Amino acid sequence: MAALEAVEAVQDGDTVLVGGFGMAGMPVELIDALIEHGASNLTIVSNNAGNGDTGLAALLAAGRVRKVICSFPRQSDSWVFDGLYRAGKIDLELVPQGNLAERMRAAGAGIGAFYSPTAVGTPLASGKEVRVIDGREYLLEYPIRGDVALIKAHKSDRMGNLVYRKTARNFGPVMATAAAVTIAQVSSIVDSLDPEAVVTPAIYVNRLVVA
Amino acid sequence: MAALEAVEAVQDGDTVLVGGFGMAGMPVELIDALIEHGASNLTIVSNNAGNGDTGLAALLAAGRVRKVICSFPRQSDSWVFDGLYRAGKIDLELVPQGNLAERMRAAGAGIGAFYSPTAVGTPLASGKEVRVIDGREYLLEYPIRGDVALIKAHKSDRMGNLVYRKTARNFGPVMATAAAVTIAQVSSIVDSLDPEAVVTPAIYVNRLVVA
Amino acid sequence: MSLTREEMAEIVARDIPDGSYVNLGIGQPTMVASYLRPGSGVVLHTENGMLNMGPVATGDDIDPDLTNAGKQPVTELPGASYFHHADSFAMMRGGHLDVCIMGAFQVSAKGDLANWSTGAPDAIPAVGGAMDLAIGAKQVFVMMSLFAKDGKPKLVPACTYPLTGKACVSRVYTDVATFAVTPDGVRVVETFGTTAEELAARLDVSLI
Amino acid sequence: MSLTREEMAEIVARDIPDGSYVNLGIGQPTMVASYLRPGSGVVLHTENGMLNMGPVATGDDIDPDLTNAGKQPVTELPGASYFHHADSFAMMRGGHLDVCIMGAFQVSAKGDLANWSTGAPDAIPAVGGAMDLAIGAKQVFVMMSLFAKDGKPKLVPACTYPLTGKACVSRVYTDVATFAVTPDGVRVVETFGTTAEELAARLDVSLI
Repeated sequence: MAALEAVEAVQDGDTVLVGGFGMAGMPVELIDALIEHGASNLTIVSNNAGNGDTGLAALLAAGRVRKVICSFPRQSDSWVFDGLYRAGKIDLELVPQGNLAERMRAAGAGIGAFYSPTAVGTPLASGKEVRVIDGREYLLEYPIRGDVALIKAHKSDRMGNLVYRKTARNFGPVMATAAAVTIAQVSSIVDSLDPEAVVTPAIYVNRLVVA
Repeated sequence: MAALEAVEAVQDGDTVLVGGFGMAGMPVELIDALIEHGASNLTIVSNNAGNGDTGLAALLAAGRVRKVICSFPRQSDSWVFDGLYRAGKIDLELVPQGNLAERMRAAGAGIGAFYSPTAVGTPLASGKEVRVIDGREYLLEYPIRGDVALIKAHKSDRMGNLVYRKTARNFGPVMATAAAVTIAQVSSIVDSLDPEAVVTPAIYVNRLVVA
Repeated sequence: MSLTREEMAEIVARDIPDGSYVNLGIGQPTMVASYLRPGSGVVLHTENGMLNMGPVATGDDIDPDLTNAGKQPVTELPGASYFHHADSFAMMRGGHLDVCIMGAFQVSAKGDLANWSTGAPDAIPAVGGAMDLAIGAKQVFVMMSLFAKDGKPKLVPACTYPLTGKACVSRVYTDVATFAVTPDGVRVVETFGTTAEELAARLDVSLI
Repeated sequence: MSLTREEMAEIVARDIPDGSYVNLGIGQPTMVASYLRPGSGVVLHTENGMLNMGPVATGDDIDPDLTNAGKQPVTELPGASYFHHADSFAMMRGGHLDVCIMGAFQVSAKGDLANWSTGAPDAIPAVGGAMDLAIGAKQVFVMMSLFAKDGKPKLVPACTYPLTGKACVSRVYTDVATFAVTPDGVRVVETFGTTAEELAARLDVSLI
C-alpha cells in the first residue's frame, strides 16, 4: 500500500502513536505522508517530540499537532518543539518513559488502570491517586489509546506478522497493540517468518507500507 | 546443574510457580527432583493441578502441597487433586487463566495491582474491589509472586537466554519474571541464540538444568 | 427438523466474516473449524499461545509441544506465531479477537453467559480461560441446544447458574433457532423445524 | 587530591559485584563501562531494549538501529537479547537490575534523588526513563561532584530541586568522598584528598 493511502486512516483530532526512540524505529516515510495528508489538531504520543527539521519536527512545524504526550521533548535539536511550547502553541503531557510504555501496553491488553511505583513523590505525581500496597506507594495510571499507530518494523510476511531490528524495536510492538488502526512501515515483505521469532503478530497490524 | 541440586532453592512453605499447560511445557524432571528434595507445605501456582499419577500429581500425592492456585484443576485424570480437595486436605484459589498470567506478569513488572475486566459479576469477583472506569466495571487484582519458578524451555545459551518450542512456551516466560529464583529445564545448552529471537532474557534465569 | 451439531457448526462458520480472528472454545465450537470456507482468511487463535492454528494433528504430525486449549495435538498454518500466556490473554482481553465461540449452560436475555459451573455444591470448580474469553472478544457467539435434557430452556430471563461473564453474548446458535442478543431484546434470526411463535410459547424470554 | 571523572568511574566499577545486571545512565555514568574488569560478567542493560550492550560503535560498526539510551551508536556482545519498551521497563520496574548508576543535581540524606529538573520556571521539562530507573533497580548509585560550581553541597538534608525518586539512592560517589545512604544516616565510606571532619564542616548533613 502507498504511504499516503495508508495514512488516510488518520482523521483530524486523532491521537496518533508514533514509534521510534530518536531515529531508531522512527517511521519517517509514514510521518512524511501524514504531513502531506494534512490531518490536523492531532495528539501525538511518542518518546520524543521531534529532532531537527524533518519527521515529527516537520509535522509540528506544519501546525498539525495540538498536544504531545512524551517522556523527553527537550533535546539538543528539538528547536521546533521548543519554539511552539514557549509560544504556548502546543500542549505537553510529560510521562516517564516506562509509564508511557506501560500505559500503552494497558490499552492494548484491556487493563482498566494500574498502580505504578514510578514518579511517586515527584511533581509528575500531581493529581494522581496514591495507593499504598504492601507498604509501598504507587500511583494510579490509566491507559493511553491511539486511534492510529505509525510504526517501523524490519520485515513482515504477507499476513502482517512483524520482526524488528535491534533497538529499533523499542515502542513499535507496544504501540501496535494500543491503536485501533496500526500502520507498519517495513523494509520488505517476505514469504515467511519463523513463527517462534515473530514479535508483533499480524492481528495487531492493519496496513503495511514498504519503504 | 543437576536437577536435585537446582531445586534445593525451594524451602518449606515456599510458593512455587510451575510452568506448563497440560504436559506442554511441564518441567517434569524438575518436579520429580522437587519430590525427591522433600520440601513441603508448598503453595503451587500452575494452570492445572496435575494429571494422572506423575509430575505435579505425584507432588500432591506425596502430601507436599497445602494450596494450589490455578485456573483449571478439574480434568478427566486429576484424581489426585480431586481426592485431596474433597478430603479437605488442600486449599484451592481458583483464578481465571488470563488473570493468573497477568497477575504473575504484574509481579515480574513491578506493578502494584491492576484493574481487570475478567470475572466481573461472577462468583470469582467475591471479595474483590470493583471500580468503574470509563463506564466499564473492573476488579482489582494483585500480583502473584513466586519464591521459585520451575519452567521448561527448549534451548538456552550459556548465559541463560531461553527460547521455547511452539505452544510449550505458555506460562514459562511470565513465571520466569515473577519468581525470586527461576530454574529452567532445557533440552540443550547451545553456544549462541539469535538475539532477536530470545524470548526470556538471561536476567530472569538463575539455574539451568539439561534434561 | 432441528439441526445436527454439524449443521449448527456450518451455520456458525457461515456467519464469521472473512479475515476474522477467531477463538473456538473447547468442545462443540471446535467443530466450526471444519466448515470455514477455504480462502476465507479466518485466523484461529488458541489461548495457550498461538495464532494461525491448523487442524487437529494425526499420525506423525502429532507434536506434544503443539496443542490447542483443549490439549489436543494440532498443527501450524503458514503465517503462524507463538506467544506466551500473558501476551495471549492480553490479545484477548484487549478486544483484538473478532469472534469467540463458546458452549453454554445458560444465556440470559441480556447476554449474560453461564458456562463454567453448574453450582453443584460438591463440584470441583474449574474455569480455565472462559471468563477471559467471555469479556474479551468483540463478539461472543454461543453454540448450545436450546433446551436441556429435562426440557428446560437454556435461553433464560436471568441465569440461575453462576455467571461466566455479564452482557457479553451477541449471538446464540441453537439446534432450533439462531438468536441475536440486542440492546432492544432477543431477536429470532432464523428457525429450524419450528416457528418463532412456537419458540415464544416455550421460552420465558420475550422475543422480538 | 580530589578524583577525576575517570577515577570516579573506576571506583564505581570496582564496587559493582561480578555478574551484576547494570544500567548506566546517560553522561558520566557511561564512563563506568570502560573500567569494568574483563571477565567480570557484568551485563549492561539499556532501557531502549537490550541486554549485553557492548562499547560505543565506531566506523563501520555504526548501525542506526543499535543505540544506547543516550542515542549513541553502540555494539552487541555475545549473549545479547532485544526486547520492546514495555518489557524493558518491566525488567527495570520489577527490580531485576542489580545496579543503576545515575548522575544527580542533589541527593538527600534519606536517599531522595533529584536529577531531572532544576525547576527553573522557563525550562522545558523532560524526564525520559530517570524516574523509572530511580525506583526500579535493587541499588541506585549516584555519581556527581559533591559541590556545585557555586560551592553549594549537592548532598543535602532535603532536596530543593524537584524529585526524581524518593529514598532510592544507596551510594553516592563524588570527587571527594564516597557515601553510603543507610537507614541510620549517611556514612562516609572513603575520602579523597580530604577528611570526614572537613566534609562534615562543609555539609548540612550529619555523617556517621
